[in-house]
Amino acid sequence: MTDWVTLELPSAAHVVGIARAMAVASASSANVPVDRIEDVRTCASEAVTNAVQAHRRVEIHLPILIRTTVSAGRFVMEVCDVGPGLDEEMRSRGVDGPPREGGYGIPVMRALSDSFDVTPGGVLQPGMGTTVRMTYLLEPAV
Amino acid sequence: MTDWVTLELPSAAHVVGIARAMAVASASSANVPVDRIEDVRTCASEAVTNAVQAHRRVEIHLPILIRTTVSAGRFVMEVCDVGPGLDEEMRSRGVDGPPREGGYGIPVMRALSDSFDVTPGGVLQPGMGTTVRMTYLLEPAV
Amino acid sequence: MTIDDQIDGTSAVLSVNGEVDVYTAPTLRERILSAMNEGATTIVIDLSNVSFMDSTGLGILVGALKRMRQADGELHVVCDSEPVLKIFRVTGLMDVFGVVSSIDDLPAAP
Amino acid sequence: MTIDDQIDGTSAVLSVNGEVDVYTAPTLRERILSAMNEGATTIVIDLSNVSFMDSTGLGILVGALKRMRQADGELHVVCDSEPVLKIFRVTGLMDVFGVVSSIDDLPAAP
Ligand SMILES: Nc1ncnc2c1ncn2[C@@H]1O[C@H](COP(=O)(O)OP(=O)(O)O)[C@@H](O)[C@H]1O
Ligand SMILES: Nc1ncnc2c1ncn2[C@@H]1O[C@H](COP(=O)(O)OP(=O)(O)O)[C@@H](O)[C@H]1O
Repeated sequence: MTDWVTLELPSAAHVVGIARAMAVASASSANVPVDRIEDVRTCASEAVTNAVQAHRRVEIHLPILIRTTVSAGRFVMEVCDVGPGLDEEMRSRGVDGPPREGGYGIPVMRALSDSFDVTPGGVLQPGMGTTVRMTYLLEPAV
Repeated sequence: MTDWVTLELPSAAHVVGIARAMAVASASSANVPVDRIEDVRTCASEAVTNAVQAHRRVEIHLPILIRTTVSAGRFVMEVCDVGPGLDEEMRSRGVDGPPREGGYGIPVMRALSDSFDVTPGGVLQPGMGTTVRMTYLLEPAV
Repeated sequence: MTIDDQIDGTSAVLSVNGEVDVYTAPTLRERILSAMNEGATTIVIDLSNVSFMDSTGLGILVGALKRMRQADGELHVVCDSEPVLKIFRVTGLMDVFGVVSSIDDLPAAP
Repeated sequence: MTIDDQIDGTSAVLSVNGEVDVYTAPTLRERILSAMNEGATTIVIDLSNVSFMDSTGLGILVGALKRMRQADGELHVVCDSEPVLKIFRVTGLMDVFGVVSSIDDLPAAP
């Protein structure tokens, strides 16, 4: 069994800072290299923001979840919601084209993590929502 | 329904720092007065340490839980374990007598919170363990 | 997050402190809009004291840049904090904003 | 938490950095014991760079104080950080340790 550190948050904008603090403290305690800690902070913020907004869009008032663990030499962070789901096209969108007023969250997470995966469904309700999973190598790659 | 921010942690010494970070971030986002934030940090550390040690003493490997909310003008923090329970005598022990190598955790929590209560049982398993509940006034008392 | 502003005729400098995220970004947007409404045609957003900013903040800044350009105004971003610069870099927005590291590096007002 | 030590004959100064809690306190205890084993009869614990300490750290320090006194040695605590001082204060241990705010305030070695 993997030991997860799990934070359940009401789906509201003012809690995103709590998720960042938890993610950074987990990453530090897992010995994520110091120069990657800010990347973890940013990715936690992006993923939790998206989860909160996904709930808001369909007026779901259930909590969202962020959890972390260490597995196979990597720090793993997952953010789960029970929103309407994240479609294929969005997942692989880049930063090309003219500057836009949104749509940078996923490209930022892809750039600042060592792996980025999206699966439908999640820990909270297997048949609903989205789980975003990001990993960070604990040792710098050689 | 009260909205709780809930952190579930494996019962291990290295996670106490994660609980402190979550408690401090929750307290900040709840607008706990700046000069009380360090008290929240210390109390979270004491309560989670006791929970981890209670589990260790009876070799329970279940997670522990720390959760926060705002209720009736107070920031509320609860720490729950499924350990052997905390007896009456310990709850009201002071700091008198010769210096000792332990037993300061509860007096510290009582001194650094605006209310300190212990109830048997908890959120995780109603019939087992201990819930420590501490509150902090959001506005300085007049 | 707190914002100190200094409005001087048609120039405004907004100095942002703290964290810019989905919770605080709406305030940043409002403050930029109200500087525009007060007649600012050159707005400087100083992020030197921002400890954290994510893509929600970027989105607000892109929106402000577009609105300023439509109104023939200018928006400049000052930032010397490494974690904040990184998000401009990975999104390719460094050059779009012409981010400079000090207010002294800005082009003089025309 | 990290600890820098400076052992000079029978005097040892242990400078503690970071957070002292249930996870890191065992290391503090070991480092104090090894200073004693190396013959230190006066040990100074400098907590000036400790950002956080809870009662687990206090317990370690009380244990060390007792052991030093039994061995006719001395243990001094230096601390000028307000959150750390608070925990000495609320437990009534300020005077027990004779906490001073700077290493220069310590009594000269006999
Ligand atoms: N967890 C999610 N659930 C549902 N839709 C999502 C989720 N995350 C992202 N999306 C969709 O993908 C789009 C792009 O996301 P992102 O790149 O983070 O930028 P932004 O959130 O600024 O639009 C969002 O606008 C939203 O439509
Ligand atoms: N959550 C708990 N469950 C069971 N016993 C507890 C719990 N918290 C405290 N205790 C008991 O109360 C005693 C005093 O606790 P405390 O004042 O925190 O000091 P310390 O943990 O240093 O002994 C502990 O040694 C333990 O026996």
